[in-house]
Amino acid sequence: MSQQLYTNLAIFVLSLLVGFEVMSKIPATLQTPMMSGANAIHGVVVVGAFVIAAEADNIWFYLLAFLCAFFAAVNVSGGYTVTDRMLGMFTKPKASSSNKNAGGDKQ
Amino acid sequence: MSQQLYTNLAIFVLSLLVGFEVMSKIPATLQTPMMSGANAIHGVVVVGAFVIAAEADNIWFYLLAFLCAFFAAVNVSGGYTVTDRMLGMFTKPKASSSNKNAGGDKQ
Amino acid sequence: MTALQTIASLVYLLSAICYVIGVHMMRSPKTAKNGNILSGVGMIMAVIMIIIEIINDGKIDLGGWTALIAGLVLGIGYGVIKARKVPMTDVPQLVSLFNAVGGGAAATIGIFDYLHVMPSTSISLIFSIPVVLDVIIGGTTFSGSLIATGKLSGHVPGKPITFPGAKLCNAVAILAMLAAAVLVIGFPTNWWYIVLALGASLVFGLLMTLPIGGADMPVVVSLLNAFTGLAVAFAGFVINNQVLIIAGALVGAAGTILTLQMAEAMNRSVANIIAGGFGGGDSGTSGAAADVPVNVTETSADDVGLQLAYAHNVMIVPGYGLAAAQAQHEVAELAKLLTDAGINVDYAIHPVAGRMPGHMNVLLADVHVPYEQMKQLDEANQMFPNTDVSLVIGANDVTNPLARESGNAISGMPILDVDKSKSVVVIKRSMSTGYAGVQNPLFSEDHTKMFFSDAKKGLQEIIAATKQYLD
Amino acid sequence: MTALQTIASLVYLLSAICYVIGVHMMRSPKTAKNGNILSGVGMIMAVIMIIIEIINDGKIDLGGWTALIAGLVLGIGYGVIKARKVPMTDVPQLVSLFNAVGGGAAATIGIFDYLHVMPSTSISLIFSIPVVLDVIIGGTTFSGSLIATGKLSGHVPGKPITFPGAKLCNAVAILAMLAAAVLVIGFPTNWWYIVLALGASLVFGLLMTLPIGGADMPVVVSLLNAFTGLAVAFAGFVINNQVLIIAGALVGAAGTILTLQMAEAMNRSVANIIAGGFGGGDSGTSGAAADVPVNVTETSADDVGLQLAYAHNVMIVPGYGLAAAQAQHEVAELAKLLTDAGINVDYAIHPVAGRMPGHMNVLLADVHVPYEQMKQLDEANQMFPNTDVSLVIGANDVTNPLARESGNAISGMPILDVDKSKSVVVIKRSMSTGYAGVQNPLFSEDHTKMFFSDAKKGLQEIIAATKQYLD
Ligand SMILES: NC(=O)c1ccc[n+]([C@@H]2O[C@H](COP(=O)([O-])OP(=O)(O)OC[C@H]3O[C@@H](n4cnc5c(N)ncnc54)[C@H](OP(=O)(O)O)[C@@H]3O)[C@@H](O)[C@H]2O)c1
Ligand SMILES: NC(=O)c1ccc[n+]([C@@H]2O[C@H](COP(=O)([O-])OP(=O)(O)OC[C@H]3O[C@@H](n4cnc5c(N)ncnc54)[C@H](OP(=O)(O)O)[C@@H]3O)[C@@H](O)[C@H]2O)c1
Repeated sequence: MSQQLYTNLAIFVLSLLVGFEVMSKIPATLQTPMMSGANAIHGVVVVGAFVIAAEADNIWFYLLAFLCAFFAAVNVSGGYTVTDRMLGMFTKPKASSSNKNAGGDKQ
Repeated sequence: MSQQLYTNLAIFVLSLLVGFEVMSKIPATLQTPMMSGANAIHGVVVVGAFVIAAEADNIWFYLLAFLCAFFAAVNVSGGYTVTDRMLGMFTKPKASSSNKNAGGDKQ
Repeated sequence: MTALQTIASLVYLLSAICYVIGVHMMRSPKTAKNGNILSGVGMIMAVIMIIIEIINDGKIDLGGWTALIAGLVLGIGYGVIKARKVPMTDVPQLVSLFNAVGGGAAATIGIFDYLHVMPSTSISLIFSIPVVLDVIIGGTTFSGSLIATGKLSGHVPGKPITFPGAKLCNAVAILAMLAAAVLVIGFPTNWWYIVLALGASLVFGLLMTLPIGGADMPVVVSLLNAFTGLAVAFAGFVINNQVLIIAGALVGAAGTILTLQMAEAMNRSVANIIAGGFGGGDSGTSGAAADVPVNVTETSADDVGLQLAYAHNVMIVPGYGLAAAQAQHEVAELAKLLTDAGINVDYAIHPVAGRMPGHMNVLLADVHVPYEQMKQLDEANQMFPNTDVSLVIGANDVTNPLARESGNAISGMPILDVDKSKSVVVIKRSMSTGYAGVQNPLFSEDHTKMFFSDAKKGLQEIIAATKQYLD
Repeated sequence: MTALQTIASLVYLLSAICYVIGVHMMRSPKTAKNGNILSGVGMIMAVIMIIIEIINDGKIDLGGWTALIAGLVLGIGYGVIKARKVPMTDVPQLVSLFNAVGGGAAATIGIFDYLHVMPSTSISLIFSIPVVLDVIIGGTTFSGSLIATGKLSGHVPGKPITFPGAKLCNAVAILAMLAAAVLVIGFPTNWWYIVLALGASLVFGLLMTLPIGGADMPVVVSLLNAFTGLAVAFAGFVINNQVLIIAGALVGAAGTILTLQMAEAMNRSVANIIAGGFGGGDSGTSGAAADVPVNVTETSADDVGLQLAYAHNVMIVPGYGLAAAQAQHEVAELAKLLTDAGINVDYAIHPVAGRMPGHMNVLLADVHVPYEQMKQLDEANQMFPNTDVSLVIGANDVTNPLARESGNAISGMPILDVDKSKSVVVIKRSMSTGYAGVQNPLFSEDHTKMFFSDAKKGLQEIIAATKQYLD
């Protein structure tokens, strides 16, 4: 085994452990935002899109690189945006915001 | 930076993260056994004692290796033994054990 | 490693730390938003670093730049617009869509590198194994997630789709996938095999997701989220990039645990769900027949209005039916009417009311229900004994006292003690059961009255009636 | 990497996984014992692997074997005997001793490798930085932990030891340590500097621990535990062994968090403790003067016996004084006496009663108090209103109703609601305060009677009296 493969394997295993541990006992109401937040993080695949785009050297590879970049960009940009929006709903609304909607105004 | 140093650094950082995460919300009654359990784990330094003993080549180094082996052996053997004993007290006592002590027998 | 490689490695490590701390912060409502921002900062760092790396490398050509930039611009545009416009309750299908593209991107990386690097270098397991794992996990996630998105958004029927021989097809797909994987690893120079692996995994993803009912989808989406993470991690092995490995493994593991917790919160097992589950489907589809004849007292909008107008403490108990009827505005309107008249109104929010965790919080926050009025399970249960009228709107399982007994599908699930309030009004369309398919004895209790109606329509009538009595 | 190196790396990784899962399992009482065993299995794997490695390497000579085996045999003998014989309540000092030797071993590795490898290889920061960190952290832990052991076991006075100019000495020690560190890194060929670094760190560890009161020691021990972990991790960098790095970092981080939680459980801050803290010292030393004059009702062994004999429900509330007086056997005897007479006896266990977390559980389990009788905080608090007699033995802070008010040293600490029981008897020697140095208004309440006595002696008298009334 090369030193490099060992590095990759070790960090893979340790990251799995971090992932298992960080997720213990999430309150049910935060499970959906948490899922969305994790979803945004795997948008890191966009880094891979850069890597393959740099290696592409014919039309088929350009196409694959385009596809990868498009997919990854949707994931990462949409993922963070929607998570941020959703988490906004879980914080206490400020007294300032105007209520266009029907009822339930601040008391 | 060598690949090796990077490996070491990456696993150091990730292990720190694992450590931080694994320890969230320990009930107070388990804090002492947990401390003791963690204490046993750093007895892994005994592996280092083997490594330096293998490299020792004069009387001073033998002495250092001896010292290191002794220290590390105390840590690792004592650490696991005492943790095990203590955790034994946190599990429901089996109905079998005889009560030499004064009172508080099973009802 | 060169100086730049060193810097890059450290930056990637730092960005990985940002993800971990970010996720950690998302565990509590107070720090959650900042946690997501921190994770985003990590992401930006990683992207800037890779840009510097490829520019410094100088290998990328015009075609590469064009493909890259075109893909990114279109992708970001599409992603951001989708994410901005989506109604909050449609988040699961959006997450599922992002899982699909994430898995697709990971699979694309595997295929690209396989086709690009493979012929030129000596064939090694160290390369072919991660490629195969990347491609089959990525492919499964891609098609599976698209089906899940479709089911959740209604483009694909939500009910479990099965057909004769479905099991056989499934087995064939799995075998084909495994066979293709072995072939790629065994004969890495024949690129047909990787195409076969991809094809088989796409079919498998499809077949895996189709038989699962729409209501179970949030759990499946969470599971596919974990899959995507793993696919990304293997893509990281393929291109030897540590940030992909760390972040991917993190999501893979975290997503798995999250999936288990979600399933547990709704008293299901993941294995059960994947195997097709018990009731399956939406409550509308599954819980059709009320198999136990029950004596219930019906009521009218007028009666309910009267009851509410003369109550001191009202507790609103929203459930899936409220979301299904899109009646959140009406609820808020009714609540405002009552609070303006000096009546105390609160909402009892069950963590798994609705069809995704936190569904009701999101729904009500969206129509600006004051935070203070939303009572979580424990708090609400303390308030029921002092509640004059509990208004149950399209909720069923989360109020079912049978959960306190053993031997049924919801045994042991914590519930809202609606039955302990002084009187109960239930708005739903019929006597059919909810998600779990269990009859609810609350409905036939003496102090419970049923108002059979669509939630939106029923609430509008109640609002009108209440206004009358408050004037 | 050679084949053996590959196998070794994988085995070390596997053993690291065992530690993590082991620690995870130790988070719940049910799986804790198996968790420790799993972690031990990981340790054994690592040791077997290193033995194979050094034998395969063939470099070790007879002197090396002798030193190694002699050290191991003596160390294991000493460690196991100590660990087997220690009374359970003396665990903190034992852990502290193990911290000392662990830190010592780590520092020895740093010094060894420095002296051994340094002259022959080119000098690099990558080597000298971890060596220095290893040596100064290991050295600090070594001397600091020995002092902590001494304080906890009474060989060193438990009260904060300060002297004029202590602050100055401390500053000098820190500066010397840092200077030595810089010198080692700057002039790595001069081996005097590493000796200086070691010496300065030993002095620093001493000065850091001496001014801390004995009662705060469990927190300090936990902190030094984390330090040892870090020292071991840096030793791993020095000898390039990943299992040391992973396990060390794990303990370093986990120990830090644990320390914070311990301090929080007893309403202290770690910074406060390290800085010398408020009351400091044992309750016996610190809480000498009762500054508020209070009217208390005294009682006698005879009266208490009568009260107990005619009670239905008795709750025993043990505290630090019980441990200090070693009166656990007497408590169990009294409880048996009462239960045999048909009286319900339970124990109310506060998580931080005593001087280490879980102290009372350990103490009572040691004398075979039935598990069912030990009620934890919440459960006990539900029982107090139905309790006829609460017998508070050497407990003070954990029963102090002032914790419910703000502005004092124990504000906000959850307490046992002893004051809610029908009558209270408190056994302690005087009116002096407990660990936190706060007067306890419970003692002057109408339904509270004080029995001033050493816990052991007092209980013996009460047992005698009770027997009389039960006959
Ligand atoms: N939150 C989550 O993450 C999640 C995810 C998946 C599953 N689940 C499960 O879903 C259930 C949630 O409980 P719940 O009480 O919220 O819902 P429920 O038990 O599924 O009941 C919903 C009720 O709403 C009624 N309804 C449907 N459409 C309506 C409409 N347009 N107007 C008025 N009523 C309507 C239905 O009765 P009619 O047909 O008679 O109107 C149904 O009985 C739990 O069993 C939970 O485990 C939750
Ligand atoms: N558990 C932990 O991990 C830990 C660690 C460090 C600190 N602490 C702190 O320690 C305190 C524990 O509360 P606690 O109620 O158990 O103890 P405490 O508040 O310290 O009070 C102990 C009482 O026992 C009495 N006592 C001492 N020796 C005695 C003897 N031989 N016979 C009879 N009575 C004796 C003392 O009063 P007299 O002198 O009048 O007899 C003293 O007031 C908390 O403040 C906690 O935060 C806990």
